Amino acid sequence: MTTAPTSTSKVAADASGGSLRFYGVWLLGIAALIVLPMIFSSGGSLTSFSLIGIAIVFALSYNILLGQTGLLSFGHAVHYGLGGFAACHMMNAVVSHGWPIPLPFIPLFGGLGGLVFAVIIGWVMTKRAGTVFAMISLGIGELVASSSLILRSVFGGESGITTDRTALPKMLGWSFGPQLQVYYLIAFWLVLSAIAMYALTRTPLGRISNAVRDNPERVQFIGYDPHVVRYLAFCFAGFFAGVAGGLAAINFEIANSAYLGAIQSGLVLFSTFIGGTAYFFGPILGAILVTYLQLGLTNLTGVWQLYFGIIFIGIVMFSPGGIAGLLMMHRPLIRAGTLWTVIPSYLVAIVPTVALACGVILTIETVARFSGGDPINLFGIAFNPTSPVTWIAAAVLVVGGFFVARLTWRRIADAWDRAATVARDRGYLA
Amino acid sequence: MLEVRDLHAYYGKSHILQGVDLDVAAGEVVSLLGRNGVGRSTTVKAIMGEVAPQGTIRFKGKDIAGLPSYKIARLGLGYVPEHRDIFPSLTVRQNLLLGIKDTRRPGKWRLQDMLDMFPNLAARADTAAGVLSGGEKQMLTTCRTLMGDPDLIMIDEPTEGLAPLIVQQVGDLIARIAEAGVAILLVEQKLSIAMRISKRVYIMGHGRVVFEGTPDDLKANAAVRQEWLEV
Amino acid sequence: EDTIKIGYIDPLSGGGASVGEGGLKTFQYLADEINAKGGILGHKVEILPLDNKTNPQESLVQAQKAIDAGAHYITQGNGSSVAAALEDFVTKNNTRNPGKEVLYFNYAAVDPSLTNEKCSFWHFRWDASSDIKMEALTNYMKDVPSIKKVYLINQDYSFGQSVRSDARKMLGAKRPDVQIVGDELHPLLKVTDFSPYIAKIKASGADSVVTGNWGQDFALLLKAAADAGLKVNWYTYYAGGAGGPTAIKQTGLDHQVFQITEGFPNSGNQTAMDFEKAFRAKVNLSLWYPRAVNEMRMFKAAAEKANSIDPVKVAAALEDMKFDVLDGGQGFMRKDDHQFFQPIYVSSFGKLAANEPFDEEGTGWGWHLVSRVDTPQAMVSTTCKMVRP
Amino acid sequence: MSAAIEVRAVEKRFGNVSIIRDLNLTVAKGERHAIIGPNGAGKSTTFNLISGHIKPTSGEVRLNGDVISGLRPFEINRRGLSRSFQVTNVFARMTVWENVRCAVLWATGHRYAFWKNVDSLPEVRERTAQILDDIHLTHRRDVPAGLLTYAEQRELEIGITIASGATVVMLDEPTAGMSHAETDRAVSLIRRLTEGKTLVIVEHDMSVVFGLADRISVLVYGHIIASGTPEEIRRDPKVKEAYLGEEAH
Amino acid sequence: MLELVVISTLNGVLFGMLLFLLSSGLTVIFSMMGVLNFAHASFYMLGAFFGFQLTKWIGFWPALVLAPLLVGAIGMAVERYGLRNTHKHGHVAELLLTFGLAFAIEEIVSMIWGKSPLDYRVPALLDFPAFTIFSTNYPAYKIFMLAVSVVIFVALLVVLKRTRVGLIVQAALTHPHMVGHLGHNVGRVFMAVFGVGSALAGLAGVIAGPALVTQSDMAASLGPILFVVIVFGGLGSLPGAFIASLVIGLVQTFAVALDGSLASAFGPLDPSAGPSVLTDIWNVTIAQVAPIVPYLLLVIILIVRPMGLMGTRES
Ligand SMILES: Nc1ncnc2c1ncn2[C@@H]1O[C@H](COP(=O)(O)OP(=O)(O)OP(=O)(O)O)[C@@H](O)[C@H]1O
Ligand SMILES: Nc1ncnc2c1ncn2[C@@H]1O[C@H](COP(=O)(O)OP(=O)(O)OP(=O)(O)O)[C@@H](O)[C@H]1O
Ligand SMILES: CC(C)C[C@H](N)C(=O)O
Ligand SMILES: [Mg+2]
Ligand SMILES: [Mg+2]
Repeated sequence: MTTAPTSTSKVAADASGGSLRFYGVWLLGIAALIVLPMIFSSGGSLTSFSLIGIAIVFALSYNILLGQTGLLSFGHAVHYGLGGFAACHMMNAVVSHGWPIPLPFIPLFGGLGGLVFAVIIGWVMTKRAGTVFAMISLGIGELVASSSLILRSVFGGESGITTDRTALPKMLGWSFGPQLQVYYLIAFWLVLSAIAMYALTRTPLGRISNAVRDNPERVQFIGYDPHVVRYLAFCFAGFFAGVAGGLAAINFEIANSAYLGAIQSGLVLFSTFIGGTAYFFGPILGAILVTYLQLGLTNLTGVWQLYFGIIFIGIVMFSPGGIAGLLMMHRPLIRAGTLWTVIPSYLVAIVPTVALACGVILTIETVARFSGGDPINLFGIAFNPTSPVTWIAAAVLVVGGFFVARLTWRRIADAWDRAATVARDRGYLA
Repeated sequence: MLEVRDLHAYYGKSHILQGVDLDVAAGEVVSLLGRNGVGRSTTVKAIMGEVAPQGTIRFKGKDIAGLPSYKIARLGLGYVPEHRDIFPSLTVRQNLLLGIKDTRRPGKWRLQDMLDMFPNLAARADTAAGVLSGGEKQMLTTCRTLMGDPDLIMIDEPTEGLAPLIVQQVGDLIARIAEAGVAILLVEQKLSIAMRISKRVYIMGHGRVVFEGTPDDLKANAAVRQEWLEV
Repeated sequence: EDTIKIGYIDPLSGGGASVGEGGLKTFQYLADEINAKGGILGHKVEILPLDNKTNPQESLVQAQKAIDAGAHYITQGNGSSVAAALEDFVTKNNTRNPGKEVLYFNYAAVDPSLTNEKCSFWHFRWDASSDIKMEALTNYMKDVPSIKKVYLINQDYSFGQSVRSDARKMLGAKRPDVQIVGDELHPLLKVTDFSPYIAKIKASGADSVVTGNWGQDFALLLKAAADAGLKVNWYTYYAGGAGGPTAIKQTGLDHQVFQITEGFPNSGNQTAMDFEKAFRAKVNLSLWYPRAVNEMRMFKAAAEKANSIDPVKVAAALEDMKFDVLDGGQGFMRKDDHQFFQPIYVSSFGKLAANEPFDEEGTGWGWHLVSRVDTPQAMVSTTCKMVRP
Repeated sequence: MSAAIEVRAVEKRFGNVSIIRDLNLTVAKGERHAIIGPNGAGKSTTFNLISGHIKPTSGEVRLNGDVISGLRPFEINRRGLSRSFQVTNVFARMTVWENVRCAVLWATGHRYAFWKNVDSLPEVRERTAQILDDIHLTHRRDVPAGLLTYAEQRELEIGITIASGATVVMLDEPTAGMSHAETDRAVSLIRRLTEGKTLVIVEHDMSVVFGLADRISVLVYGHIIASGTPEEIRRDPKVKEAYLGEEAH
Repeated sequence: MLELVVISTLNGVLFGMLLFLLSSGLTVIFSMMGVLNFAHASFYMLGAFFGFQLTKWIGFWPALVLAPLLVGAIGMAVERYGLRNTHKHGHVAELLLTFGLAFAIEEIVSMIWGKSPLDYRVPALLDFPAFTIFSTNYPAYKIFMLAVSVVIFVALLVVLKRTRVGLIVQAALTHPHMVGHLGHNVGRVFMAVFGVGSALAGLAGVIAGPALVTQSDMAASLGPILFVVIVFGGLGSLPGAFIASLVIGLVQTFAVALDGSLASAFGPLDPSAGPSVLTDIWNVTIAQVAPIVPYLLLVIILIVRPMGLMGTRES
């Protein structure tokens, strides 16, 4: 499942095995979604999986804009949030009117919520791309988020509106009270939306979106109106963001103005970019990582925001193609059979790099806990933040780790160059 | 003035320049000829530091290999690249002014001289350079580099995409520059101009210089022309 | 033996962080105090800090995390919007997961609806709800003849709105002659410059301002007032919060800023003052939340009374429980709505008298008793229809 | 029968400069028409005016008899006019195959379809493959266009232009920057691909112009000073003076 | 009424100038380098905290000079070791880098100075009312802020006109190599521009710190409005940013001053209708919507005139 530009000559040979592998990847993904909760069944992991599922749908929808069409939006959460509100209102309406609509259909209404807004606002917004679009989306995002606090009857003010997912008509005997059932509902919609969004990339519209991203001017001369293309992409992105919002509403049973706000918009931009916009599965990885960090880091350290920042800076600087880009870099090497020449240099690099990371962590935690005096627990070793021993350890790790690590990074680069040359010679790399 | 010895350069792992030697004396006009893709542009880029050079490059006796390009330029080496890197959002005038390295020391060439020389540019002085016609862009880049008052100017394919008449004009311009005492390293495909104005020519093939001599030598040597210039 | 984990769900980052940190330190201090005396029924108490970024939805994620970590109790205070979401969450959680109930101890979210139409058996509130406070505040104000023109300025969310509507209603009833010359709602924690609002207050000719503003919304409001030289009396809920005292001192409003609370440092009650002293020595903060002390101590008492740390039994024991509060006097947890009733104080901020040892934020000024309302007078009715398990 | 392109009294001003003045040009159906002229004469601007990239200040342009001035580029393209650019203008991050296929999609009627799989549209696939074959880039089909060599990009540029099957094709300096051999190849390519179509071409390379064109128009300062067969143009003294110089072949 | 108008005008101008002080550095960076610097407000915060700390150690006036220099140095380091490497990967990458930076800076600041507001006071020298109008005081410090803003505006205008830095940076955005070939040290120019922009943010922090709250969340609360100012004013236009600051300051102040709502203009709606979007809209006062007015202005201007008020280019 990739839209990657691949090798030159070996493509035809792969084609027959390709479709098998293609369906294999999808089936594997679905199977994983089904068995995951059986392996990790604690309440905590179920909640995490559910949130990750929602984040994936949201990030994929964002990539329709950023990765596929080249539109940088600072207000994508508007559709997510409106989807959430639409779903909440719909659930409440279903309950109060006694409509026979079971819960699994609700995300569709979330999607419609996101879509309707996109349809209304999108035409003027997508007139232009680039900074103008980005800034309009910032403005619209703030406008909608602030208005949601004023239009209390629809958005419920600061506290938002709540709903009860179990009050809807049952389906297949499921009440959707237990988190497990909600997880499967989310997983179901995740698969559905992912397939739909993947399919979208394979349609004429999807391809033309790519063309608009690369060169909107030229698109006009092959018969397309880039404005229409951007608008349609915007609507699709809005719809799937709304689906994600609807899923969130089901999961939390609440929708409030924070759904719509800049923080959500920023997070989805983060997830998508960090995962990698050039590949379909990039945003999936990004959503998993970011959600996981968000949930996990706060447990480990009080200064999680600092790590969050550092990790992002690191990824942006050292892997601008995102995680997916980093992974896909290796594909030609695997095909050319030269990956094994790089692995040893990776292994060598791990030790000093980890040492460096530990040193940084130790330094940060030492500073952070200096006044509190709580011990730092790093891989089972306790450090006292007020003791000079800790400081020296941190300094040695950082400085020593850095210098040794730098040498090993060079080694990686060299090994890479060699492997890539071979891959190029064998026609697996352009 | 410019002395290049055993110059090597790579794009990634491909070895493009495999030991280029060439010299340009002060005030001299020298052409660097050769087929497409033999590495002529790469040679000048390596001299300017845009491509990492290996080997010796001396300019006015100073080793400039590996210096950042702004330092090389400040030594008095001008470079007009082949893709007409004009600054599209700036006006023609602003483009020209950016050629001046130090506003406190006026050079030989004034803004007005340039505009006089090319009425086309004068008429467009205050329009954004991005809308210039292909030919106008070429004139602009050359003039811009001249504004920096170089002692040696390296021009990469100045006549590409120019109308025949303008090609002649550019030829005249180059001759004028040479008259003003500026040395020129001309990278060209069109033999006619090169032959007309240069004192010496180099021909490149396979990443190294394969022929060196005067235009007359070259005229006399049909075999070289046949093998290295496909004419 | 198991530790009792209490999920502390409040902002530890973003705009509310300063308030949330203060609360966290308070609860950790109280947990240490209980642990030092052997814990609750032999169980140690542990506070799990969980950052909700003042966001209702994030609070639910954090509540779930608390539950997953084995907490049967959560506590929260900063923001009624969060409280409403949490109350709803625990109620649903407890009906869906019988045997795994969670109690929610609310120490500062004072929107009355939390113990009225939204009330829940699983929610207990130790802070006086905003209408109780307004009742007490207006009882004091009605006897101040110099109050003629009142300006209301509040944050635009459920709590601010209830302050505003209660003030209108109660002032109207108790002092019909007082004129409300302005009634302002501004966005929560978003305004950076209050000068335009001060200009309006000034133009209205008000002599008193009533505000429920907290956090930076209070500090900035007073700062702008100070700059413009606005001299009025301030009747507030949270002037004592972070930044407030500094701003008042800068304004030079000596004993012109009033605050309504369930306790304050210079209350004169010896045990409370001893506690304050020890607390300041250890935490380097003044005690903003005397109610947190009541909450934790009463929790211990209830568990001991029920002889169990099972939330359902503790909840039952808490209902109608009487308790001697930190600042003196007796309070009780009303069974009908799980609202705690206790004596309430109006205090003013200014130069300290000889018997008032505590100043605030190093300003040299501190809180001074103005009036005290005893428990029976600080009661309001409820519309709660409690659903019991 | 109406002409393929008719430009009538078109004027184009930028600010207060008239770049195109009283331009009249008629290109008959099936004709190969070259426009030559000094740099800055307005050749590319003429292309822009005809293809809808910019709008004339006054005057009108007709395509197959219908007025098209004022229409947007994609509307004009849908009526069967297609153009290339002087500066290479391809979809850099997409592969060669995708580049050409995108250009095929509208003409094959798939438009903005989001319910069809592009990979399973046989006529699109065949046509794309055909064009790649024509422009000799089949072996490079999976390379991102941005990584092609300059000459290959120029060829791709031509491929994209003809992919829609337009009946009127306009090429702006298609061989600029190519070597002799490459130029020769490009010329025969253009000749083959525009068989039976109307072609308008701008070139500075006189061998290309005289080798390809049925008729030539000479544009100087935004005005056509001469129009005729290659022979007539070659002999025209005005043209010699304004454009060809001594170097005329 | 006259009183309210006069005072609101004054307040609006003062607030507008504060906005300009804050956004001038961002304009310089954004318009010249095209970098959407989300960490700008964080530099502003750093300025405030450095200002606070240095004031404690060496007094306000030295701090006023030193703190911006420090922030400028940090900015230069960020450009040199971060942005410069990211530049080739496009604006989104640059933006995310500054995004991450904003996160990190906020946490570092609260690690060092805590999360509570600091007691950062107006220097004694300026702690008096400059003048009184309609019995409202105007503190000398605010007048000082206004003066600084105007000085910065004029200074920037002159510097940008006089030097070719602007041209060099703009040219380098499209063809950095070419600019180097012309003899300009592009790296240093970029670093300097970013440094100056950051230093301006730092200066704004030192000055605005005592006037507003100095707290670890002060960056987050001011970020977006700064983008509104510079985009509304028009990218690349310093006068535009200046005017936009004034317009937004005035509009917002006057919006607060106005009590009107549809209900007060046309009478209340039929109460039997119950709450709905309509009643929400009907009853909301102009004062309540004041904070969203800038965003409304932004969206409208971008739709009508994508280059902003005085801008010359779109992006
Ligand atoms: N950026 C690049 N990456 C990889 N290879 C390159 C790059 N630029 C040029 N080359 C290759 O280097 C070789 C020499 O290129 P160069 O541009 O120096 O040729 P040239 O002699 O100037 O020819 P031209 O007539 O095309 O300008 C060519 O084979 C070209 O394909
Ligand atoms: N948008 C514009 N604004 C102002 N002037 C313009 C604009 N577009 C083109 N021009 C001017 O119009 C003239 C004609 O330009 P055009 O690109 O059409 O020339 P051309 O004939 O194609 O030349 P070349 O052979 O060099 O490509 C040029 O002088 C150019 O500067
Ligand atoms: C911490 C408090 C200031 C919160 C406020 N009382 C509320 O109910 O929202
Ligand atoms: Mg070349
Ligand atoms: Mg042209």
